[in-house]
Amino acid sequence: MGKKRFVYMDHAATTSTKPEVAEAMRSFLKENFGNPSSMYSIGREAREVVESAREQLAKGLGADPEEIYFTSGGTESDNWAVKGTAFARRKEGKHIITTQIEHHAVLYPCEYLETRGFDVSYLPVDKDGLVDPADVEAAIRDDTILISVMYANNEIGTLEPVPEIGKIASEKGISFHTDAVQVIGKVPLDLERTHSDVDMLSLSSHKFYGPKGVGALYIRKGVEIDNYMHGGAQERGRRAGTENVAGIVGMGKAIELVTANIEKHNEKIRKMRDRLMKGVLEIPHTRLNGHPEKRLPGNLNFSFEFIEGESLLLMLDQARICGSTGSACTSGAPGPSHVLTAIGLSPEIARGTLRLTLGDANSEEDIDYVLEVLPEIIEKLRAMSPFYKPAAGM
Amino acid sequence: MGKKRFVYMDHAATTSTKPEVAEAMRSFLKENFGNPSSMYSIGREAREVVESAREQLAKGLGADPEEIYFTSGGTESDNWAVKGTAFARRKEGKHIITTQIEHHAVLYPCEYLETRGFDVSYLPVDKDGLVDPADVEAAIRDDTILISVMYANNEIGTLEPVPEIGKIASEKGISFHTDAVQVIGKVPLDLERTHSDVDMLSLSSHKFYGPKGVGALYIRKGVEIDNYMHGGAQERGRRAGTENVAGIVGMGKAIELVTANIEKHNEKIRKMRDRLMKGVLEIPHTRLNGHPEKRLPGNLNFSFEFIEGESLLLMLDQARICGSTGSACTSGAPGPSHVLTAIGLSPEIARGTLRLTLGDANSEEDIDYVLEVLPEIIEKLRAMSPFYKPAAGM
Amino acid sequence: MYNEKVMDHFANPRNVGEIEDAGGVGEAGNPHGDFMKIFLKIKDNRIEDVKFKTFGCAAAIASSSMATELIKGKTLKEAWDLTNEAVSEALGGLPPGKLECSVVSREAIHMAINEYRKKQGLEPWEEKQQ
Amino acid sequence: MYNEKVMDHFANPRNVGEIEDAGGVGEAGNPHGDFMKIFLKIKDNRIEDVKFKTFGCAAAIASSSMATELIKGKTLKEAWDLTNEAVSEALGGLPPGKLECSVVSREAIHMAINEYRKKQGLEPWEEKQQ
Ligand SMILES: Cc1ncc(COP(=O)(O)O)c(C=O)c1O
Ligand SMILES: Cc1ncc(COP(=O)(O)O)c(C=O)c1O
Repeated sequence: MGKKRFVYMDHAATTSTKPEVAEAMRSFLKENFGNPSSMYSIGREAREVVESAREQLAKGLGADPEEIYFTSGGTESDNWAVKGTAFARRKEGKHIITTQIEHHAVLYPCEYLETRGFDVSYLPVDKDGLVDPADVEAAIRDDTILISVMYANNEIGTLEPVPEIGKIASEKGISFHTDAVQVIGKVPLDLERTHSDVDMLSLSSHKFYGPKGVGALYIRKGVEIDNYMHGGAQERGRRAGTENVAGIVGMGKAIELVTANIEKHNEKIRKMRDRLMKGVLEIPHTRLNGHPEKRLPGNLNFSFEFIEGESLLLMLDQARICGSTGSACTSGAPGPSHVLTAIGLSPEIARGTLRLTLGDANSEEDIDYVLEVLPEIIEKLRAMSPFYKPAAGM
Repeated sequence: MGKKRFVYMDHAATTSTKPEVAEAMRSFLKENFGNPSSMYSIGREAREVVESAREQLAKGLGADPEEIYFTSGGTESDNWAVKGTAFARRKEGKHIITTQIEHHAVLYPCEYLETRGFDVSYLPVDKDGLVDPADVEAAIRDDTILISVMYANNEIGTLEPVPEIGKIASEKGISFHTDAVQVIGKVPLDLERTHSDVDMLSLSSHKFYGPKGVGALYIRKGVEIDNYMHGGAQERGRRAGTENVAGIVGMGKAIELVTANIEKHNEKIRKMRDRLMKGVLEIPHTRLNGHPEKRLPGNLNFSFEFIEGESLLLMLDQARICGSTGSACTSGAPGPSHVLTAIGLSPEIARGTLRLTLGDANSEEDIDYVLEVLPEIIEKLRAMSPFYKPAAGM
Repeated sequence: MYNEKVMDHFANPRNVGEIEDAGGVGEAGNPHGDFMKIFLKIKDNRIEDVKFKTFGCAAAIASSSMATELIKGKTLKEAWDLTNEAVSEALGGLPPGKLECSVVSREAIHMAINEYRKKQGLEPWEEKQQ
Repeated sequence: MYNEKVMDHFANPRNVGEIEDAGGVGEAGNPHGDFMKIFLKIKDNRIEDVKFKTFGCAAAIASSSMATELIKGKTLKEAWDLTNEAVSEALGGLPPGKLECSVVSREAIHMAINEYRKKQGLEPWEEKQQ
């Protein structure tokens, strides 16, 4: 057997930096090392490129540059949005609404706030992972100060009705945050026009072909929020810490590239995704998790009965195919993921879950290869399983 | 006049990444883009290099790798140490001791904690910027839970008596944190042996020739501290967020390089520094700020009477010399810095402050050039000043 | 995370299968964790052949494979005394937190041996307090 | 942060110095902020020559330089009416937060003009509420 094809299908976990992104960053890791707070030449240059990146982000989101704050990633953006809003508005109320399928970067700050006297409602989702805006409306109390609902789920790819929920929040004067980490470059966003009810939005550079360790929080002008990272006067006094200049430059370039032609990109990805989906669903005892239509173009999440996720991943890895089970950020943690539990999967079924997320790295040949290899691996593992009774004739 | 020499003398603001550091990072911004939480090949590779960097940091600090937690920089490390300790130990007490000359990344978290029911004592310093351990002892109350004193001040370079203060804290069972951002590669640290009273220590990669946007918090085993960044299970469940792999790798390489031969490096820097100091102090109406001996090897901080700092910096910039006035992180903020105020400088004198911090980028020719240019600029600006009366004959 | 030996026993597990007329059959674990079923062919108080089926993570599968290798040809007493640690050691070590995934092997072996002993009209052996 | 014109007037300020027998002298500001001293030579109600000394940031120095350029040769009334905004505009704009650094120029000019008027036995002009 020759050298196996390397197939990366875990774009929801992280993405490779695009060559143009790495190129844009290069000099800021070398000769252009100035601190943007410094007044002299190389400091001013650093300041300028940081501000250009801010404009690139603003353009990509349909926002004003003054509404973009650089952070160290999606996690910090989520922590800031949730805790910063809670503490800023705590005199108005103690109630927060979120969902059971948020990323831990939203869920755990919420749980932390519960230990600080806040009350959090974790809304359920239906079997496809959808939050019902009517549930949001029903959960609102007089003392609700924040609603945080993710734009798309990182595990099952379901797209939530963010505009509808934003409208409800806005009508009641409740701050509305959305974790958009998974949708940058996949869903066209215009915060000024189509998403004017979103008050805060989190993003993370490495999910859209930028570098790791940098992200941003969009904060609409006038929205009340406490600082989270206290210290120097960076980011107009709202987020302290010497700027990650190279990272910010890379993220700016990345958002410019991924928002340039979202529809064309999605079409290509969706076509591959649908073929892969069809092929995989031909494997017996297999189900697709997440909403059949309202889902990210590159996301597939399957449960295979009689299969254990880790074994499956490692077998795929031996075939040089990269996928994940549950969320990449929580692998290593035992038990089925909170998302799979929330959509009602039994622990047995949840155990055999595989997420394949397509992106730039993929081609039709990858689909061919996975469709060749995956059924064999499933069969091999099932043959080893004490639970599996092959159909007659097999 | 030919092309002017470029002289970078602002190493306390930031440093260039060493070529070996940039080289070590390179592939992690390109082909090796795996998420360290992922189980497949490129994920495991990323995990391995993150753990190697953790070992490099541990070695550089004389710590155990399990005591190193990666963060987004000095600011986050300081925020985590101060707020994380306060909230973890709040049942034992509400009192915190720090100094008036801490970086804002410690001071502002303390001020924030005051709005959350904590009590903070900001200890004064003497005219050289030294904290008196007896003052620390005297400030301790029954409900003191945290003492945070920086290892060396970023503006005036004064080295604080950290071991003595650590001992006092340790005897009383009070958590002790030190902001060591300015001393990595300049003061040999051995947290196991010579600094066993330090419970937490902050550092920031870009201050020691590593990349920006990454740092670490050392947390001694068994020390009580709440999480600050909540979310995924990274950093053994204590600091969430996808790891900045390239940044971490760069920081690991950087600490290895800068701790390899601290004494030899300091000797070289100190020799240049002392010649520069002697030359600059020949300019009339000039004083040196900070302790004459107990100071960082590369730090110089002068006040020139009848001179305004910004003008001086810009004139120096026109001569291609990079320096700073006050702390780089707060430039843009009006009024004299809190550090210069704390050592008793009048606002008039503080106004004419210049910090020159030497490091890798400098050579003896730089010293020559600054000693040639700086007196002329001072003279030019003074000639413009309505306050300055030149000595007779000038 | 796993060493090469573990990966070898995971990817190419030895003794996978069933024995139709097994002298002792045992199973352990649960279907949303790791689960193992073991089949012993016993002759003259010795394990002449052994087969298993396991549902579980790589550590569980590799441990099943190694455990069956280690007990093959051994007396029942020797097989009974096999510890997780011995299995893990034979595998060159399991990663932290994964040692527990090898527990099912020991439990399944014990159950199979006792099933055999009961069929033979012998007292089942008792688990030592571990 | 500063544009080229500002940097030019900062690095090469026009009209720096003192006038020994100035018809009007004015000063404004404070020694821990920006401070300017201005010297006017006045003839036929016109500013025939002007010199200044300024302690302060680049914006203060550049504004001083530009303000003196703008009032040279002008009538006292024209000089009085010079606004910070006009100075800033002539400089191609000052960065946000730096417009206030040009205030000392206007104040010093006003003080010098009124000192002159008082010496001439004239009523000092009054500051308009800005
Ligand atoms: C939906 C979502 N939110 C937040 C995060 C956290 O982002 P990061 O790990 O870059 O901090 C992730 C990714 O891990 C995510 O998928
Ligand atoms: C003493 C000290 N502490 C903390 C910081 C903050 O580090 P960073 O800006 O890298 O977050 C700095 C530098 O700005 C510093 O000099």
